[in-house]
Amino acid sequence: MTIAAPITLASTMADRVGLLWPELLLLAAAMVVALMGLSKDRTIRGAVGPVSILAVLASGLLALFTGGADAAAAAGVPFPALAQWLKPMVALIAAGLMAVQGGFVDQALEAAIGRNAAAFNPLRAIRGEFHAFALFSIAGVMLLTTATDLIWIFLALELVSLPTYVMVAIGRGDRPGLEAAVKYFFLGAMATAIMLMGFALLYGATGSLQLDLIQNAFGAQAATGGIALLGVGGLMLASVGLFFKITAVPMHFYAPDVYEGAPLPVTAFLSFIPKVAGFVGLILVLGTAGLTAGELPRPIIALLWMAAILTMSLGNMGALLQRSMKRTMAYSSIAHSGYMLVALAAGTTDALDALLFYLFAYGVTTVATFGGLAVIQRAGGDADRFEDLAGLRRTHPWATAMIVLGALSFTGIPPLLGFFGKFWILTSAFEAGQIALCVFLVVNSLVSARYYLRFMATPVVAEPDSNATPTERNPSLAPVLASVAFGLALLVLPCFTGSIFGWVQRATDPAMGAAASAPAAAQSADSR
Amino acid sequence: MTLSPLTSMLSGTMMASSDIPAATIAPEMAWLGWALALPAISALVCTLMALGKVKGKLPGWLTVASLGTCFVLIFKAYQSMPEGPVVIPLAEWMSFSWGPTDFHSLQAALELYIDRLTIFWMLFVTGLGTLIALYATEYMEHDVKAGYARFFAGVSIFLFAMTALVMGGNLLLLYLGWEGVGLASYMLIGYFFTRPSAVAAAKKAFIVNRIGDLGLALGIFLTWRCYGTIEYSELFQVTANAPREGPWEESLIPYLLMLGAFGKSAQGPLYVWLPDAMEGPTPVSALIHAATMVTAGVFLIARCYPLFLLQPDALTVVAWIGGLTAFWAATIGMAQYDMKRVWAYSTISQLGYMFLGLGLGTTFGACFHTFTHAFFKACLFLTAGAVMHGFAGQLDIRRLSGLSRVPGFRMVSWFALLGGLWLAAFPFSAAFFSKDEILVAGVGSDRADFQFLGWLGLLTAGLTAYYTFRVWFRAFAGPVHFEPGDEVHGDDHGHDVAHDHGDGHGHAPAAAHAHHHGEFHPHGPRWAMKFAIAIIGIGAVLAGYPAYESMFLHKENWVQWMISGSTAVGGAGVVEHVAAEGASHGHQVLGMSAHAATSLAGSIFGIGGILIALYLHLIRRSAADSLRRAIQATPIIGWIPNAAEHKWYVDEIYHAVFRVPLWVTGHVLHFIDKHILDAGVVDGIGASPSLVGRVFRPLYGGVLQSYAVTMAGGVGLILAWLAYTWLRGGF
Amino acid sequence: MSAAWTTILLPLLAAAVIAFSPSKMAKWIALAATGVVLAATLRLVVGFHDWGNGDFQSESEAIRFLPEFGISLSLGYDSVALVMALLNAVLMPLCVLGSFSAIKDRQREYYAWFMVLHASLMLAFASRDAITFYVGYEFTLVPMVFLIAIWGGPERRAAATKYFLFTFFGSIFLLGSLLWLGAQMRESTGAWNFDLDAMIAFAQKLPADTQWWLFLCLGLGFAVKVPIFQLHTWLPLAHDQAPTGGSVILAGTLLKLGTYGLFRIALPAAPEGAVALAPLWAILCICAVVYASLICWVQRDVKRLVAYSSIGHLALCVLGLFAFNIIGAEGSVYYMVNHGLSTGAMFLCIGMIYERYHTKDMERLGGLAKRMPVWAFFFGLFTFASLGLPGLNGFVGEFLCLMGTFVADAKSGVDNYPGVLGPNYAFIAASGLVLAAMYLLIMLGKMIWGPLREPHDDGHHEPSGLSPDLNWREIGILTPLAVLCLWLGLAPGFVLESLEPACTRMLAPFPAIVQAQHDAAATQGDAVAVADSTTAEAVR
Amino acid sequence: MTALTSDAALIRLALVIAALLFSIGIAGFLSRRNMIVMFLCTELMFQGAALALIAFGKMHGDLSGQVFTIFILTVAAAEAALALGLVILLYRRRETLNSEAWSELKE
Repeated sequence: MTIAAPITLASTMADRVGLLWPELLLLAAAMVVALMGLSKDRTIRGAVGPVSILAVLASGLLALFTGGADAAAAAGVPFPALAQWLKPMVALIAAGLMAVQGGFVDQALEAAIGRNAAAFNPLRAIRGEFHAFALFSIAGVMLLTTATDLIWIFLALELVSLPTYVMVAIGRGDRPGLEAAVKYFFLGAMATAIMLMGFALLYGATGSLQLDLIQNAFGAQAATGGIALLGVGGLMLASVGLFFKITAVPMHFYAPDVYEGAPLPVTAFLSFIPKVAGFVGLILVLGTAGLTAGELPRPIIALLWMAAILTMSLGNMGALLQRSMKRTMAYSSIAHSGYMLVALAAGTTDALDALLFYLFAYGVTTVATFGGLAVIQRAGGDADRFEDLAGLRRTHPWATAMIVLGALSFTGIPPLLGFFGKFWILTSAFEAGQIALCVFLVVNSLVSARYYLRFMATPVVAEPDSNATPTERNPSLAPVLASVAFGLALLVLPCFTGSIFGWVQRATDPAMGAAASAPAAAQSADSR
Repeated sequence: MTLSPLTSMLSGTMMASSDIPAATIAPEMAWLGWALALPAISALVCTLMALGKVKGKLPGWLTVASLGTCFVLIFKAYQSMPEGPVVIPLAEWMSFSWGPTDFHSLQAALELYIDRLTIFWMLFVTGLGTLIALYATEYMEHDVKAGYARFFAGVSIFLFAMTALVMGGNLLLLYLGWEGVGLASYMLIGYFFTRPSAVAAAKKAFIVNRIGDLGLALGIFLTWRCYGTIEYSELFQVTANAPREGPWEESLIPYLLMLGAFGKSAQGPLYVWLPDAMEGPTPVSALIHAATMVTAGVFLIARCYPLFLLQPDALTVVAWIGGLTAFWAATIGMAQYDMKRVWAYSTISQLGYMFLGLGLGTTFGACFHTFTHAFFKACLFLTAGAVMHGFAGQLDIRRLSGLSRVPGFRMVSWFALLGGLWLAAFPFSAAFFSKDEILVAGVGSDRADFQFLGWLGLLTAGLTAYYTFRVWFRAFAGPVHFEPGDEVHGDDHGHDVAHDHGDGHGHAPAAAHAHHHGEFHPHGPRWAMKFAIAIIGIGAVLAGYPAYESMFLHKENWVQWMISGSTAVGGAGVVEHVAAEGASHGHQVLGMSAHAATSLAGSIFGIGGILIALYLHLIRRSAADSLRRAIQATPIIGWIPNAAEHKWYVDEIYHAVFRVPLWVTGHVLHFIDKHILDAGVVDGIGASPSLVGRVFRPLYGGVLQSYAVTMAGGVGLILAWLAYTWLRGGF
Repeated sequence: MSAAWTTILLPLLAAAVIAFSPSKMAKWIALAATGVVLAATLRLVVGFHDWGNGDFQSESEAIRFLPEFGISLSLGYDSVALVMALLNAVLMPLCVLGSFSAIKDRQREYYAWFMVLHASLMLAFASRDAITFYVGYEFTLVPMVFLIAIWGGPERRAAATKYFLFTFFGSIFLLGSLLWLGAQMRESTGAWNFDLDAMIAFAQKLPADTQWWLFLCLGLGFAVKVPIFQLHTWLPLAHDQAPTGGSVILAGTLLKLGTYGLFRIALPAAPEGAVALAPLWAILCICAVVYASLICWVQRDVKRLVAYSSIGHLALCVLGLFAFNIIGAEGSVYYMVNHGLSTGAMFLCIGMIYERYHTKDMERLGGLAKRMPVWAFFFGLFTFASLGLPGLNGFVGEFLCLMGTFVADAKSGVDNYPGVLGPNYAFIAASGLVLAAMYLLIMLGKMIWGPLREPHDDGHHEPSGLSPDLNWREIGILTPLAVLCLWLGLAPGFVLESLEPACTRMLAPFPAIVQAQHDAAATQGDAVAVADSTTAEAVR
Repeated sequence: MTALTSDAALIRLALVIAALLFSIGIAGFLSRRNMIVMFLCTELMFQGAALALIAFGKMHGDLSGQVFTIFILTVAAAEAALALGLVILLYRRRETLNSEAWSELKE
């Protein structure tokens, strides 16, 4: 028995550490933040949030300047430049998501301490670990982008997921949160098991856990009469397992309950971070079977095709029926996964670019919208009914504006960022000949317009019911600041979509890092 | 098919119609454009005055002045008239081109087409227009504080549009005038706008006219499509060389144009608006709805006669419609009690004669009759207006009697008698000759149907004489007796009464005004009205002069000279030919020449009608009532008097056949639109996603295991499907 | 900054300024901005390069916005686009002025949204690029939805929702078609390019059945906006509920985006498809003329009546486009302008009444000539303009549309433009002349004539504070429109001549296609079939 | 019994057991309401996958499957810690381990 891929460990480890500086920074920050949360000094405790945000932003910046595509290619990363786009992007949006969380953890406790009604009790305060968990999760996504084998993918995904289970449970610690957590955790565990089984089958079919080797093996199989059933089954189970992360049919059932039960900022977090992880996982796993070459096995294409249609349709149709905003957003996020699955099903490099851009647009819009929604709350919970938005324009004009912008962007009204996301998915799908998917996509955009219209109209048009108890103001300014920043980005970034898209295209360009990977491949061949 | 003499004549004159000389372009006559501009300016100024609530008679005098100037201009043009037609380009309008030749442009410039027909028409339009406007300055004086300026704005708009209609150099400009006079008519019929009946009448006039306009518009389209131009100067050059009875498209043109003419001239099925139009102030009735506007249809056909000559069948239709309308309207006119309504039906009837003349090929007769009719009918209306003015809106001949002996109304009565005699075509009156010209073309024709129409026309002449003098003997002769109308200032000025709220005064019962009766003093017309009546009456007399001239001095009839060399000339030539042949070649009718027979019969019918009226309505008025009762008692024809009084129920039939079904359809469609299409289909489709979404709701039951089952089931399905495809033979 | 850019950026700037300025200033800023835009548009008209050239002439340097996708921000006009932009620029200040007293609360938002609407309309008309056109086209939805939903009537939310969803439904077809076309071009040329002229040139070369589908989808997109019969139900509600200014722009320019889109994109891009589908469209149009007119007849709400009348009028306008000849096309474009002016003016008039009486119900309101003679004059004038009285603007477009339809039959082609419609269509469509007269005069009869009827104010509404008849501001709003109505009716020559090159350019591919179709029919059937082919198509 | 002696048979058996483990895990997960038991069932599924990995590793003569298994065990342990914490939290709230007690969030 030999280790299948005797890559020269010394060199690759060094390369990989070079790639992993952002994650290391995040993990370090997580430790620091966890400790800071236990401080008796309110100022230090109050700095947990800002420090976390700064850490995330710093890791994003770090990702810009470390771990070039050459290094990644040398390390055998399938899409060597992917991380260069994804890590800063995720960091930017994660920073926004962290800002949306501003002030909500331990809010009652801190308020009581502020009133001198309670003393600080480190056993009760969770702010530190909450932020640490968030940072872990973000680090997990970042790790995933440079994954080279299935083990790494698995570990990174777990690193993304496990903290989010906790965040849902402890964020507010109320009953809906706990219920959401238990559903999320158990169903997540089942999905992970399914995914693992898929990985096992993949291993069985190709004899390797390394993505490039799996790709080679599949390539060889495809050249000689097609990928074996075992491989297809493995791909399928792995994909379905990953569907859980991206809330795609049939693994989306947990999403409405979990998103509704989780505190609003956590909902925002859930609707982006695991989703990115899931899509990156899908790209990596399916990349082994010729995703961007349009050579996926037909059953996989069919699976993606059906999943795309069902996901967006069920998502949008479900969203129409809701009265809870978080639940609506859950369905909305299911629908958006459906749109992105269209790009996967189209299976071209252009489509992949479109997907990566869409993730970005979706993330920015999510921060803008959730930040706007987070400005109001109710005692011990979120202000989650649409009616709670009534009259918002008078109390929170900026948040209102950002909710409107966000809903417009989600709908895909030009010239907002969301429009360009849909635009590229559509063009690439048209180019790939997936006309039916395009039709479904546009029809679903139409359906979605109806509930996004409620997000737009209620705060602007409706007047609050005089009998209802008024909502409270979120004491923290961070959510609204994040919302404004990202909402304005929705308006401004379209002017720079050209350069953003260039960036995305470089991220998926297989030629990137080719200069470095060629010698590396030669080297590995030599050592064999 | 054997060609009848008429049609062979027509074919013979095909060459003659190519005699229409090519138009010369005469920019140096652009001063004639002022005839178009002056009424327009006057209309604009009057409108601004109306909006600015100018009080005073300034708008009236302004209008009179501008119209008078127009008349002078036209008269000047008459004096300096060149031989052939003249085109005077004034400005661009709706012209554009996309290629060099005929069919590659739409030329509809603001240009005048002047030939003798134009001048002839404009002479009496502007002349009468001036006089009637003058009359109206006094007639409308009660309204000085209210609608005076609006009234004269309407008159000015009318004159502008009529000028465009008559003088315009292309069919589109004619259409502009056509609808423009419709607008003026609408404004003026609805002048007393607080009166619902006036509003309804105005609406009806415009809408019925619109049906005709539709035909005219389509006719213009078709003309362009067939000949590539709608400019007269080019069009008649093209048609001169066009084959007769060309393709169906061409053959349709005259029918469409005819529809327009029928609408404007209240002929055939489209006559119903004209009687109601009497809701307008009387000068309007005189000017627009008797003398000038309603003759626009005659003008249209005379102007486009070359197009009609290409389709003799179309002319036959015109003749039939004209003849039947003349008779039909006369039957209704016999049973009306409102003086103005009688005159209105007589107008329809006389217009019928004109169309009969056109159809029979005697454009000369038609134009001559138009000319004479304009004067005597204006005269009749103006006298009726004077009565109305003086007797507080009273026009019911059952409530007026012996007006000729009421102080201040003597002159009015005599001019009414003059008008009546002329309308009854009393021998050697102007209308006698003009009507004769038309009827002889029918009676003397070789064609049986034309002969029938000729005799029908003669019969109608008798009816005309009867109903005309029924009115005169009732209202102007006999013992003095009158009941004033229900308006303090006369019916016309009802809205001037200080009703601030609820102006629906309508026609209150006469009893309510009984106290007026004792102290009511009719006031006779003053100088302006008298002057206008007198001039127009004299004009009516003089209108016969051309006929006397040709009869006694054997000169060419002036009217005939006026239309010679115009587009109507082809027809005029034919008729002269026919008439001459009838006389010389022994087209014997009742043993006499056609001309003599017609004159004689016409005289007998006319005088007979007058005598019957004399007996029934002056000598023994009770006889009329007993006759009426006797007819009503007769089983089979008992319904006739009532039906005639109710205008043969035509309005009711139209209402039931056209208006009600359309109205019901409108409601049905509205229901469909609102409740089926919108609330059903559109909202249904809109709601379908959430309805479908509802189907999936049970899947989100909230129980952890059920989610797990669904998810695992999904995975299982996918795997099963994978296995199935694999077993089916791989992928 | 060039004049073209001014027309787009200045309103946006104004919107931003208004959002942060005192409420009292909002309307004045908006008025000033729209005034400057009007001046800039006039500057464009005066400085237009070449009236004899039908091309879309660039007015600005192209900004390469998304070079990867061949999308560039490049503004330009042909005479048609210029005329539409001018229409918008003229209507906007009047709308702002017309809202002065009508809009009392949330003024800043109102005028800011108005400015955004202005900018996006201007962008749509000036775009030379399919995507920027779409951006302008689509974004108009947003301000309009808020204008309706915030300042509208009692059913405003339903109206806004329906308006948004329905027109969004249309525009996704438009977007889908444009993107599909872009993708096809990419496949064939290897590069993305969304330049409209290039796209049209490419699309014209597509096979006939592909063009059929393309036109179906593009047409569907625009049909909702026009709106074409059966896709129109959003319109009465939206018009009815929108505030006056919103209604004016909705009728005046927003609906014209649909017809303009047909003219600019759908027809030239898929001429084969247009020819094949023309009978269907034409039948829908003539149905709409009759249908809308009859429905107008039974309306009680005067605003709703005018809204329904728009459906009939625009159907006539579209019919002119499908005549495929110069007369029809010119008439159609002219009609777009005229409908904008006269219907816009009518909505303004109705708004003025609504401000005074708080009702639009013709059963409760009438005989206003007595109380408001000046208003009645204007209302009557615009009504007559709307029913196509010669000498007023409505006539020119209506007449030419009908005439174009009439002469567009198989046989003629005498004008070098054979068509697939013909007298049969024109006959039915022309019945609109009578029906329009019918319902509009009934409306006039109720609204301005007859005995005075004023609703007894139940005291729910605060007094409007307006004079019984129009005040000088309102006269100032209506007078320019009245003058334009007269001027465009009496002197259409210049406009018609200048529209001709653009129409010729748009129609360039059509004669050959129609001729080929007729030739094919001729070889298939006997001579009778040829003569009758229009009817046959109508039946099919 | 001879089949067991060969590697192939051994691998086949291991795979069958892996599949069984996984299936039992799923079945138990779907049918049981006790959260502890449900968690154990997920562990079963994990171990099924792990056993399959080992078997495939054996089949390919490759050690990375076993490496993966070790990681799975580690993660499973982490998850177990999480699960137990969560379950205790829930139990404190509701005094029951029945998962159906937590079904308030629904359509």
